[in-house]
Amino acid sequence: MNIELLTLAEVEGISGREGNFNVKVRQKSRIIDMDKCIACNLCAEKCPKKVPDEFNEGLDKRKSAYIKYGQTVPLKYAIEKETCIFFVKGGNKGKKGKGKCRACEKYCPTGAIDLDQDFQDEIKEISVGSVILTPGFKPFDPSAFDTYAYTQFKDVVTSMEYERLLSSNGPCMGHLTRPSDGQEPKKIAWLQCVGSRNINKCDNGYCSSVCCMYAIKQSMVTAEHTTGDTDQAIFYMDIRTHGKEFDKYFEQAKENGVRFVQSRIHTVYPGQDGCGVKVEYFNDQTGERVKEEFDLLVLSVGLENSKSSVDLAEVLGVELDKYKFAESSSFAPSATNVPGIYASGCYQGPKDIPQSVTDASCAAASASISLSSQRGTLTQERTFPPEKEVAGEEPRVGVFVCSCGINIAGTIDVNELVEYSKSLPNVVMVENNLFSCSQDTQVMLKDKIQEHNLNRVVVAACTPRTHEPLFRETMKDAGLNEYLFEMANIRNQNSWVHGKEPEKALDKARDQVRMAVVKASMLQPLEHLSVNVNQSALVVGGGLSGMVSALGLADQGYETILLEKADKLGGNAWNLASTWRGEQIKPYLEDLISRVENHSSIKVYKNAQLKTNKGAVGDFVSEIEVNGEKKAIKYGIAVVCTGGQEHKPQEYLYGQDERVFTHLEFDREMSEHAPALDKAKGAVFIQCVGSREPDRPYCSRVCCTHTMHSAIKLKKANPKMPVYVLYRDIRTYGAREDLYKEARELGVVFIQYDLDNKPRVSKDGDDLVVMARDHILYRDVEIRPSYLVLASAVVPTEHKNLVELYKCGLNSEGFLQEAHAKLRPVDMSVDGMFLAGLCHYPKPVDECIAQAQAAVSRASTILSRSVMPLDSIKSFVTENCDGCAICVDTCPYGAIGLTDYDVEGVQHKKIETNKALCKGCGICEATCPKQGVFVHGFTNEQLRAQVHAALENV
Amino acid sequence: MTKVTVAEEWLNACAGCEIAILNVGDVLVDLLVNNLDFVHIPVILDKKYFGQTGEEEHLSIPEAVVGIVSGGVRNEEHKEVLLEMRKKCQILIALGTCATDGGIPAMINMYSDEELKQFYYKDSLTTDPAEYPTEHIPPLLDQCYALDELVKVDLYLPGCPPHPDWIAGAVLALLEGKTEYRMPEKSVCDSCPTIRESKKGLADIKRMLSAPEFDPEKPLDEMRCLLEQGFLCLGPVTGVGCGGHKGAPRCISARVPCRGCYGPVRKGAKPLVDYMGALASVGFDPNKMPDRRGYLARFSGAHGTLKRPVRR
Amino acid sequence: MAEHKEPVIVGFLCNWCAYAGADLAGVSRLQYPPNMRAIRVMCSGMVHPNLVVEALEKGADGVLVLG
Amino acid sequence: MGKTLNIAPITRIEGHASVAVHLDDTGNVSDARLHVLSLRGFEQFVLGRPVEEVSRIVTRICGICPWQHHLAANKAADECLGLELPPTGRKLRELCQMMAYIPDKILHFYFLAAPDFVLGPDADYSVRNVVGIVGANPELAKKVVHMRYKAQMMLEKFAGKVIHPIAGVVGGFSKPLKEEERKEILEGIQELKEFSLFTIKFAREEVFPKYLDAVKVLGVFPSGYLGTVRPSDGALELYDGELRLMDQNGEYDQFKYSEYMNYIGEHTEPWSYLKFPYAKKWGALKLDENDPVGVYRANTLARINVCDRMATPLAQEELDIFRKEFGRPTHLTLLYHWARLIELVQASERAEELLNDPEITGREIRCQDIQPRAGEGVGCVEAARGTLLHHFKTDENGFVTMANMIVGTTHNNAPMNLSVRQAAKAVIKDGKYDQGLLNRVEMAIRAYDP
Repeated sequence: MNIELLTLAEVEGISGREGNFNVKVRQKSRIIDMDKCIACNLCAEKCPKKVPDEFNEGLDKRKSAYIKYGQTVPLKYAIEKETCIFFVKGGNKGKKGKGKCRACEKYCPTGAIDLDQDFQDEIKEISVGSVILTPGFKPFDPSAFDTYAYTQFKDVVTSMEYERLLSSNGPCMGHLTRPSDGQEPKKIAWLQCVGSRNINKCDNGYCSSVCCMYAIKQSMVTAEHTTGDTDQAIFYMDIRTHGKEFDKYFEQAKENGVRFVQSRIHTVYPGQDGCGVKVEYFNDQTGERVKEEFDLLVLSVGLENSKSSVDLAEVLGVELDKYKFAESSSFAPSATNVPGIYASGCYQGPKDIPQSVTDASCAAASASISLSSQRGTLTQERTFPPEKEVAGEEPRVGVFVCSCGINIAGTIDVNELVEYSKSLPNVVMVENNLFSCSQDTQVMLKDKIQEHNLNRVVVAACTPRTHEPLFRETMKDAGLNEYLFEMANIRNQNSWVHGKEPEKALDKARDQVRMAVVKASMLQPLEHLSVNVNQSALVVGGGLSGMVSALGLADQGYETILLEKADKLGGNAWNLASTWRGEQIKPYLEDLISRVENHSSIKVYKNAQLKTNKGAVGDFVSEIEVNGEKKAIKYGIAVVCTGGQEHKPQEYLYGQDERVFTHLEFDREMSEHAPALDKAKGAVFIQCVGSREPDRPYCSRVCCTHTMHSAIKLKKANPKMPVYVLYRDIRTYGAREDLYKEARELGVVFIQYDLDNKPRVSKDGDDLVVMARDHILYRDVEIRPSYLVLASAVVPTEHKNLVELYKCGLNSEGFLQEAHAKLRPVDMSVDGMFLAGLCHYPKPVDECIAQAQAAVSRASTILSRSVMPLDSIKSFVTENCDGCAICVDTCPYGAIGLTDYDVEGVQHKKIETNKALCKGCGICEATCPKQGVFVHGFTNEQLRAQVHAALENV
Repeated sequence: MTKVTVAEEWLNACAGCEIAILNVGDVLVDLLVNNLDFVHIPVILDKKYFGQTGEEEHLSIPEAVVGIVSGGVRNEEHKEVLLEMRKKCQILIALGTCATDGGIPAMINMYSDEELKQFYYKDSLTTDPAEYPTEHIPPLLDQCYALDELVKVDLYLPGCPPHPDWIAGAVLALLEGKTEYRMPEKSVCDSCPTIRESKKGLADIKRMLSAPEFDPEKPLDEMRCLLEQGFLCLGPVTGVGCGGHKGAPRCISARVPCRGCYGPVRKGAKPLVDYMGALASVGFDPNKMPDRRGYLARFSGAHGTLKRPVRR
Repeated sequence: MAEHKEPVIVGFLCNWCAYAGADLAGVSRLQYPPNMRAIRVMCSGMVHPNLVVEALEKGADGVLVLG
Repeated sequence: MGKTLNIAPITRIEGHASVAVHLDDTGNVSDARLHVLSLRGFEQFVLGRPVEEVSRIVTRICGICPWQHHLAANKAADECLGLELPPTGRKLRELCQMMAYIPDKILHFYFLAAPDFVLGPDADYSVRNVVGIVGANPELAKKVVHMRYKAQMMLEKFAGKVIHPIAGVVGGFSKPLKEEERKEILEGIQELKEFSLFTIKFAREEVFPKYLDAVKVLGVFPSGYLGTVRPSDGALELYDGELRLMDQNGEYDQFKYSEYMNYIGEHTEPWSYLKFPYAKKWGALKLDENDPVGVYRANTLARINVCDRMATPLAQEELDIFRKEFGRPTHLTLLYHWARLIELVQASERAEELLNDPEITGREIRCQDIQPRAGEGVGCVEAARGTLLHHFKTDENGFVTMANMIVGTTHNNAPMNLSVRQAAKAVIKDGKYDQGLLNRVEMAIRAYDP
């Protein structure tokens, strides 16, 4: 209700300044009336004009009347003026060859299309305080690269096209076939870095960050879309699986037999009979040139900004970097050069989904700080009449059978269904509606409820997933509890899928209505739940992430408590010299600390620890210990920023020779003893020390960039000094790739090793000796450096206490678990808890700050309200519960606790469920062996009744 | 107060229920003298089916207000006696888990009569193989049934044996003229005072080859739940009541896990399914469950819970 | 079982995935045999094994738990 | 044309049986048979169970002697798994066995058997029962009910469950006996011992003498006897010892439990579900009360016949009195009742001994770290109704692959039949029968009950 979608719209201009922008927007007409469209697909079905389907990468066709894809929001059809026969031939006022088709108009059952109107673009002036830019990316178009023969051979596809080929709603319905002959490919190759890490032709010097992972994913899921065995090979330069849990997936792919071939393919040759391709590469082991044929070649194309995105920047005055991405800084990751205009997602550079989602929340937080004084002034809320008491009444069910135009009635005999429904127990009235969801029907529904004194309502129509909220509102309007409502999905799950079997569809519809009526008869009014929100926050951990979170929350106007276990704020940031972009960290840090410590809304506790936790989202109560003293605190949400540390290596003579450093130690060494660099004999960096090893199977994400930074610094200080980097894969993702390039240009020597053949470090007299096997020369190389720098892993802080207190999740590596790896990367699985920084996964400063600000934004969704409504579909304890406690551990949300009570002097036990924590998933209900806990609206009795009703005629 | 007439019968039973009646204790004598008039009860009364000299043709049992039947139904004679009891008694009580759910003898439902006889008369270690007996003995039914699979049962008093508290409670309720008496529909856990914390780590189930941990000097409420100690305890899926109105579960008192002798928590519940589901939910691999049916349906083999496996 | 009978399948569909998938099948007009009776649940983890057993006992030829 | 008298059910016994008395044209008994009417199949359905669970299943063979089934199965399982019990564990089991014996004997004597003696076999069925006893001697009746109840509750309080016990576990006992429990139980046992002595005196002086005539004729026939003795001195043993199989002349073989198969075979008759065990060495079973072959009896009289002495002093005094009057072996069937009371005395005395043994409150009650294995075991105890044998084999996981059980009643199947026929022939003559006479036939069966 509080989001206005302007679709088919573009920004034409902007004026004003931060806090008071005026944005000019041009919105094209969708021709179809959004209020009337019911997304029945008839217009598309009847439209005679086929055009290439851009969603399926042009691999198949759609119509001029269309939706882009099934999940489109809003789910409303549009007519593409540029291709529509009617408009192409002149539309309603064309002089020559006036448009004639009008099929869509004729068949639209709701009259949503009236082609006689004047369809002009609409210009809107919008007044806003902040602007966020998220125009997204464009996949790189490889047509210009003749080496890949993309335009010449049919069986060379881009990864986006391949994605559509695999998709079950793609052109081949999820059964993979290749374009040339429609056969199922058996051998598939991926070529990485197409349009990335390449300055020869496309000038995209950056790494697109996501392609390695998606190529691996595609190779892994290919088996699900093909029938027999397939052979997959990925040709790569470095595998960059630096995300959380990504490296494990890479290892899994290797185990599954996906071949990873380190080679940049330079030429693609045609396959036999115009099908498939042939590629040529060097076998790493033998050094021989190999020619191999593949049935299909996938180009792992990179990400770049589209021309329209670039134009947008120009309209708004936003500066772009040399790769045409929005310029940003490490300390204000979502800000652009224009105050009040923010950017997120791939507009700033290539990013994967979790990072994009995090950045989006970060931008939202930044954009809302300046608006916080105006919060809530434009929001709308609806009011309803008081709720009628129906508990204890006999069920009086009204059934409304929807024809949905002809969507239902075209297949199912609705009159027959109406008659049948009248015969069902508890049903006191049945009506047929043309469109149950239309606004006038809502009025009618409300009247009928009152006229027939209905206390339960069944609508047999489409899916509750889209329409239940609408009817629930109508229930409330009629003064009934919204949960006394049930739908029978006779459209999406009946008429639409059994169109050719009307008799059986009617049988099924009868069953569906019967099942719905039976369930409706058993429904009980549910209490409206809410929690009072304590509009204050706790931030655990006073490192960079914690401080950014605390400051953000306080700037939004929330009282914030910041706990730090050490005696000063700052954490790891004290040990970092600069960001990868070269920004100096110390001044920023000092400024940040002073702002935090002097903020009137932030209470900082140092030498502090969390001891207990009670309560849940909105209303947490904890005890903390500060300098040995206990103290009670209350807060509505918590942001966990407990951080991590640099791993102390056990190998490579670390701790035994003073010339062996970790990164952070070496940073300090360089700043303190800079003059010694001149005399240094050389430096060796060993990558992946403690990372990507069996007992720590993740990539630490920051070390490659750090190494580049240090190596460049050494080379610049002393160009003659030999600098070696012993690595497994260089993972300078995004624009960090420039650093890698610079290091190579400065003469840093890169030697690759693998896990079976790690470098050996020993001492020969006074000399430190590093032995490595050169992967090109196949020869051992001996280096005697002055410095050996170990790119040591980032390890998470011990979280046992936190996990016990909040019942939050850890992954197998000890990092805190987010609620959803892709879609909720900042939320924890426990409601009201958020996370940021190294406790989540190793990440550089800019990403820490982005995540910390994202946490502020996510937290604000709760803190901005004094009362938080909860869904009523929650578990409840029945009288059958006797506290066996089997369900306690099965609850994924930790919402179940055990309690004692006394009857006639005898102690008994039962469970209690926490309404704020419960998500209504009902795992407890399925676990309980004695019907001691159910979920409202889905009780065992209700589900059983549905089973019985379903099988009544068997 | 006039005496209430009572008829008692035992079918596929062991006499444990009858001993349990005796264990009502001292009040029994008063009840027998003042309140109850047993018109038929083979264990203590010489009332015969075919007349006292055994000459009548049809089996007959005297009329009574209350009929108590223990044991399940396994042969034609049990069936005949049960039907006669139902005919002659106003209120029929199923006494004991054999009567309510088949009890342990219903474990035979995993086998066919033919298998059983083959094993018993031909394959047994010490038996001279012989033809199966058939003369003057009632044929076996195809399986062992609970009473309510054949007749209407008015009142259920499960237990193996039932606790005297409930027997006395039911009798007193009937004496007061009530026609209903219901056992609580909770599980053994309701009466179990042991410490419950978490079922985490129940990946493996220990057999009773090792002892649970407990301090014998300390009461039950200081012992950790046996299931949480890794022993399969059927408490969660077994009807409460073995400890009487207020007592702790009897097996738990002996520091051994429940095996389900009170039958399902309520009529129609399926301990086997309920418990496998619950255990699987806490991370237990159902495939690692030894002798699933022998543990989880040991007392509830009637009502189709235990069936002969389809032999291929 | 001389007569050939249409099999009856009871399906428990998770609101968030399988049920949504079934809806999408409708939007895409994918045709499939009308033998399943769907029961919407908030999570397939909500389906008690007893419901499955009971459905089979009541005559269902198959039970699908989709989530 | 003859007729058949269908005495059904046999009452005041534990279990289901009927007697068919066939009369010929002259009204004399041509045959009489005891039909055991059902077959439950425990041996079948313990197969496949973990062997440690079997002792919790077989209790349901009999609700009157569940302790004996429980302990015999535990002993067999111990042997399958090769376990040597700690002494305290073993003694706790024996204590329970003794404590279980006491109420059992009281029950049988006063509730099941006494009506025939106290009220007379000819009394009407409606009074010839425990209610009649209550009417005839309310004070004694109340005392009996109370003493039996007390005995049962004492055991229940300690062992958790008295009917269908669970406290015996493979390798020992589930819980130790605390000192305060020991004191409490000892007090109760002493009271029960007094009551036992009162009972045997009451029976010896006031009940049996009146019926010595009946004792000498009802159900009498010569047979062999089976019972357990203490290997060291041949004393009567109820919990653990060696088996002694005595022929009708008093000669005997003594052997270990595991050798039972060499001595005992089982025969099947077409008219009873229950099998007929017989002494294999004596020839093929012949069910003829005048010339029985292979027939031996178990239960109280058998144990009294096979033992050389009683294991406790007061019981020994009673044995002396008994032997003086009836000799050894005696074949008078109704003397089972007398022998039962002698055992009652021994059981109470032995319980007292055990409770005075300092080891009884030890904490070593069960074997540790028991591993399943393939094995074989024969567990045996003396049950109220007679020698009780459980024989199992297990696979490597300790699951039962073979089970053979010979229980007290089964041993006595052949003798009960002979007693029935003998009694029927003795009391029914020339077509004269009434419920009193038919009850005498049943009395021959009741003698064998617990």
